[in-house]
Amino acid sequence: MKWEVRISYKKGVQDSEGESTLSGLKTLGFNNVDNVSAAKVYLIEGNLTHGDVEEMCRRLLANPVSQDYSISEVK
Amino acid sequence: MKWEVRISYKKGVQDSEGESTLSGLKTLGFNNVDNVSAAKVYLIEGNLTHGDVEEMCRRLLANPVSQDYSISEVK
Amino acid sequence: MAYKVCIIRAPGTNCDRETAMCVESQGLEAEVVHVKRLMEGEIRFSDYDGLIIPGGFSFGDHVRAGALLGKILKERFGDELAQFSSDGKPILGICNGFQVLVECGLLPGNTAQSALTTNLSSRFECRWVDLSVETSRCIFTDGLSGSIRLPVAHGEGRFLVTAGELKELTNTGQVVFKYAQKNGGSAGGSYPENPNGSIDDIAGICNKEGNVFGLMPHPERAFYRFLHPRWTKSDESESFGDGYKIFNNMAEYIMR
Amino acid sequence: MAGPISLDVDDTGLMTISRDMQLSLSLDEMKALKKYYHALGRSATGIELETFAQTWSEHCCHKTFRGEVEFEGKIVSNLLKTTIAKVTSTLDHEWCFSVFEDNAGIVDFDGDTAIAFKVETHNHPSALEPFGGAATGVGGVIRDILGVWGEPIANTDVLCFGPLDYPYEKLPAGMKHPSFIYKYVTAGIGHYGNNMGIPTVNGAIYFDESYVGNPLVYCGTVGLVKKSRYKREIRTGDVMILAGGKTGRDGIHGVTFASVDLSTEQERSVVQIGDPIEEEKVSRAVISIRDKGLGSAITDLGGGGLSSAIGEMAELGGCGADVHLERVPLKHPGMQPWEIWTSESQERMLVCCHKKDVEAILGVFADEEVEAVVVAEFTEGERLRLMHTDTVVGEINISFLFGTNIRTRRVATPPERSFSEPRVRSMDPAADLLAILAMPNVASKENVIRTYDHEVKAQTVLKPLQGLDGPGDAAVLKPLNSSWKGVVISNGMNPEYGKIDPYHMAACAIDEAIRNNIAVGGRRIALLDNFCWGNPERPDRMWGLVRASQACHDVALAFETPFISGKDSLYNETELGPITPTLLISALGVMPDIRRAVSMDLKEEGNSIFIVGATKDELGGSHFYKLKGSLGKNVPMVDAASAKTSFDMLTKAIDSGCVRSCHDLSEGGLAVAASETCFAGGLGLELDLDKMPRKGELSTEKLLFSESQSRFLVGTDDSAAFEKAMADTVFSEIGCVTDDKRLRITRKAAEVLNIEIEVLKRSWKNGL
Ligand SMILES: Nc1ncnc2c1ncn2[C@@H]1O[C@H](COP(=O)(O)OP(=O)(O)O)[C@@H](O)[C@H]1O
Ligand SMILES: [Mg+2]
Repeated sequence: MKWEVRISYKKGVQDSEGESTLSGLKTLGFNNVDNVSAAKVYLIEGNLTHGDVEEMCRRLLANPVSQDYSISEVK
Repeated sequence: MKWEVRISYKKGVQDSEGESTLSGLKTLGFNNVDNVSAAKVYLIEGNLTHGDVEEMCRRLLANPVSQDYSISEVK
Repeated sequence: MAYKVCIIRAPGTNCDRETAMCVESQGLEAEVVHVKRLMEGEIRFSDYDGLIIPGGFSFGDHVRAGALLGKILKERFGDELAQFSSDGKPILGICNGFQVLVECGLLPGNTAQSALTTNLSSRFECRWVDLSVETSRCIFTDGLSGSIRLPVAHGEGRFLVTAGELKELTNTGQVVFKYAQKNGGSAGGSYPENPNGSIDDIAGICNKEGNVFGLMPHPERAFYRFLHPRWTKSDESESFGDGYKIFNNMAEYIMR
Repeated sequence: MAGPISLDVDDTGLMTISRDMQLSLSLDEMKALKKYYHALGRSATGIELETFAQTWSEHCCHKTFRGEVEFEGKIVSNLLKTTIAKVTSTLDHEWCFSVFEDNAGIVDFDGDTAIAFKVETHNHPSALEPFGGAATGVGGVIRDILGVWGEPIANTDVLCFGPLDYPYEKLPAGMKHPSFIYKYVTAGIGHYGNNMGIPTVNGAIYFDESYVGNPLVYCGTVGLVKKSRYKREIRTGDVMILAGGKTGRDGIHGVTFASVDLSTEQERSVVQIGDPIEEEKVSRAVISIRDKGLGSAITDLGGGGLSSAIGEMAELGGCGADVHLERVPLKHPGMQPWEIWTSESQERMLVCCHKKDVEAILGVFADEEVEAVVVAEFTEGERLRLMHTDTVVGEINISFLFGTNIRTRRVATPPERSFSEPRVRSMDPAADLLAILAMPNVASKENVIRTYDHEVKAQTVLKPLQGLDGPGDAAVLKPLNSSWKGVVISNGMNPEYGKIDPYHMAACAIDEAIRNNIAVGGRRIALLDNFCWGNPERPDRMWGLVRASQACHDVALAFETPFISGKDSLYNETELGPITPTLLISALGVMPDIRRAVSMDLKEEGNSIFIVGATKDELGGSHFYKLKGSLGKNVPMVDAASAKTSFDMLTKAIDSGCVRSCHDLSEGGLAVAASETCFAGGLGLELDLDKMPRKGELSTEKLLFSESQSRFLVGTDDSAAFEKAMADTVFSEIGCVTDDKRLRITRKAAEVLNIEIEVLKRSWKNGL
């Protein structure tokens, strides 16, 4: 099975990476960009249940104070 | 409009982040994981065409020599 | 018998040598220990009188800075470390070590949680900062007051806690250092005085008991005055720098 | 690649083989191979031809520098030997421990300890994959230091880019924009150095249109060598251990690629990202093996991979070698023997040892979680035998491989150009100064410098930014806990002057590197040369190369500063043309006591300000002329004999303790240097141009902006002592430090400029 885990900044935590990408794009003349947010994705393969992946997020992949995570299966 | 850009290393280019996440998960006892790969996602909002986002990838976000990128619209 | 301090390293840890040197200059014995040796059961934390997690990029800082080493310590050695700490033995986490202490839950301690995330500038920052010494119960900053200057060098040093816990940390005297203006006044979140955007300008915190201390700045890089960026202005090249006292306190605390 | 390849073909056939296999071998070289195989009475194998291609490549054997050149009606033979290395042999300093031989140059430090220094370039990879190219550039040169049993203690990096505002429309298809390259190159350098815990203490960033599409990425590393542990004693029966990252298809054909013009088609597998954590582990293991006295020799795996490293080790030992390619740990299953043999995968080292030490060495690598295997054994004779699971896939005679010297013959003719001095005046010196401070080559590089850790290891006594945030002339390290002795690192580079004359460019680069070192208190200086040039098969490029090499000889000899190592990267050309000839000179000095180190920031109000050295009408290639849109003709020239005297005197003055601040005059001349000392010190200056020592009548703008060499701006709290120390050299007191935070310059009692430091500083800080 293949799972996709997406880690993003928690609401309320400033997404500095997204912001600096936004300003980088503006410098290059892309004036129509209004907002950029950044996230990290892990593709995890193995004989794993949704619960296993959930546990990985809780135990390693996400920090609950700064990050949100979402899990989806990749078919 | 809202676009999602996903950037990952091309096949054959070392993904140390994926590799060390894999070994980290194993150390924590997740023995059923076979493979992890890491990617970066940008969510880009604005009055932008697919072509605009394509150009952003080429000019700033990705290096086609070492990275693959995919663009999709988020509805 | 000499008192022994364990300096833990993992692949990518890179400030262990200079940190060990500071410890040894205080008459303690420093042993740099690969975390693998702990995992293989070759040695135990209880063999030591103090513990330091030095700076660097443990496991490449993949996933999050300090996360992997933090989780290994938490899941494999949680009880041992809790014991170590409740025995009152000192634990110091510098930069990456602070990140590790936060990830493994030794800081802020109890059930509170915090995070160190990407700098607001979104890049690595190597610079000297002014720090105000807050009244705290930290055993490492005994005798320090007013403001001091130490260097930071990190990409993920933005300290975060919930508003409720922030109040709690402040009330219990767990905030040890805050980024400050040159004159000692509050940095008020302004860059570059606050180099990473930490909440409430927090640069270092300790646990409730004061024996576990984590900070983003590097005291070992300010051990001697000749490492200060303006040492050539005054003739004090041979004296100690602002980082000295932290190691000195650790030693005195251990040997007391 | 399978099957034997017959070289029994005509010249066209030979060249077809060279081209099809991407060997980059010339007809003469192919003919030599034909003869060799004819005598053996057999065909070549693919892996053998690959080995010849690697070993005889421009990158590995420096064909151009070791070949012959027709120059001014004479034949110059072996430029390296007759110019650069000749300085070293003529001077014959006893403190040169190992020069031009090993992976890095090594000089004595304190009797027991020596310092190794090497600078490399990684230009082509950085053009394609700026982050990975720069990162692996850093990783590669660190391995050069490990490859002399050195413990890396500091990095330097010098970077050249196209203008950041280069129009996108002008960019050829597929070429990356300078701002993209700039962003990711600087990120890659920071990433690798920071992760490895090696401070980046010195560098430079330079912009010129000729670097569009062909950036220059110079990476240098300094390391500590324990003399008694510096071992290169191979004997038959010893084995070679390959340690570090796995071997993959990365960078195959990287070496031969370096000799081919850069074009977008060649992207394939040169791209690597690098893994600093792997190298950090390897580095710890190597140092531990050294300290335990276990290895008998060591080298890194760089260009050419195993094929270069094993061959070189065998040649060094005067023996042969049996190589077992199937033992190499692979990233990609199914790699061909020739791919394993020539792969340039990063983070690998080759350690040689006596058989009895194998277990202990493998144990050290295992402790650091580094994969290591015995890949080869040294044998009697001179046969290099390549095996893959018991099948012999190649066999080469080592003396033929290394002894064959097919000299290239190149032609050097001067380009036809003429230069003239512009008639430009400065109507508003303050405005011109503000504009020059904002020019990208002069502007503050703080935004980049602070993304590099320059203090890890807690040895950086003088940092890249000095005082508040001024640009330091040189970095000073205190590498030994038990000693006050310091290592001083600086560099000099001036591509703009080379547009007028490469000879004087080289002379100025040497002067600049040395004077930067002297400015902080460095002495007993050793140099590294790093040439980045266009295609040497073009006579005009070759002419510049000869001229620059000649200057290296003349000027370094006069300064009594030997070259200890260096490198060349040629063929830096794209469809936009060649890069402007670029020579980086890196200087390594020592100082007996870092407590005497002098930083460039003004220290206190009332200090007297002296200028050392004469100012001349030398604005050719200056920033002032550039600002006014011209190049000019009067390029700065070095009077090495008198410069040497005044440098020696300045060192004496510094040792006497009367020098409070010292800054060299370079780009932008006096006006810029003075401004920078104010920025760094947070103080002001009052200067009188009438008091400047000069040659001939000079207009105000020339006094302000001339880039004459060998000059310093010195602040002292004891003028008498300073004057006494400087004795008969050219110098004079031109003003003093003030606390009103203004730069005030007068001439003939009239104000030339009077401007707030903050205003100047803003311009300087926002230039990039
Ligand atoms: N242009 C040059 N100037 C001075 N020394 C050089 C130059 N090119 C090569 N060398 C010397 O030749 C030796 C081998 O260099 P090089 O081929 O660069 O080794 P490596 O493959 O380890 O980088 C080094 O010691 C180096 O100092
Ligand atoms: Mg080498």
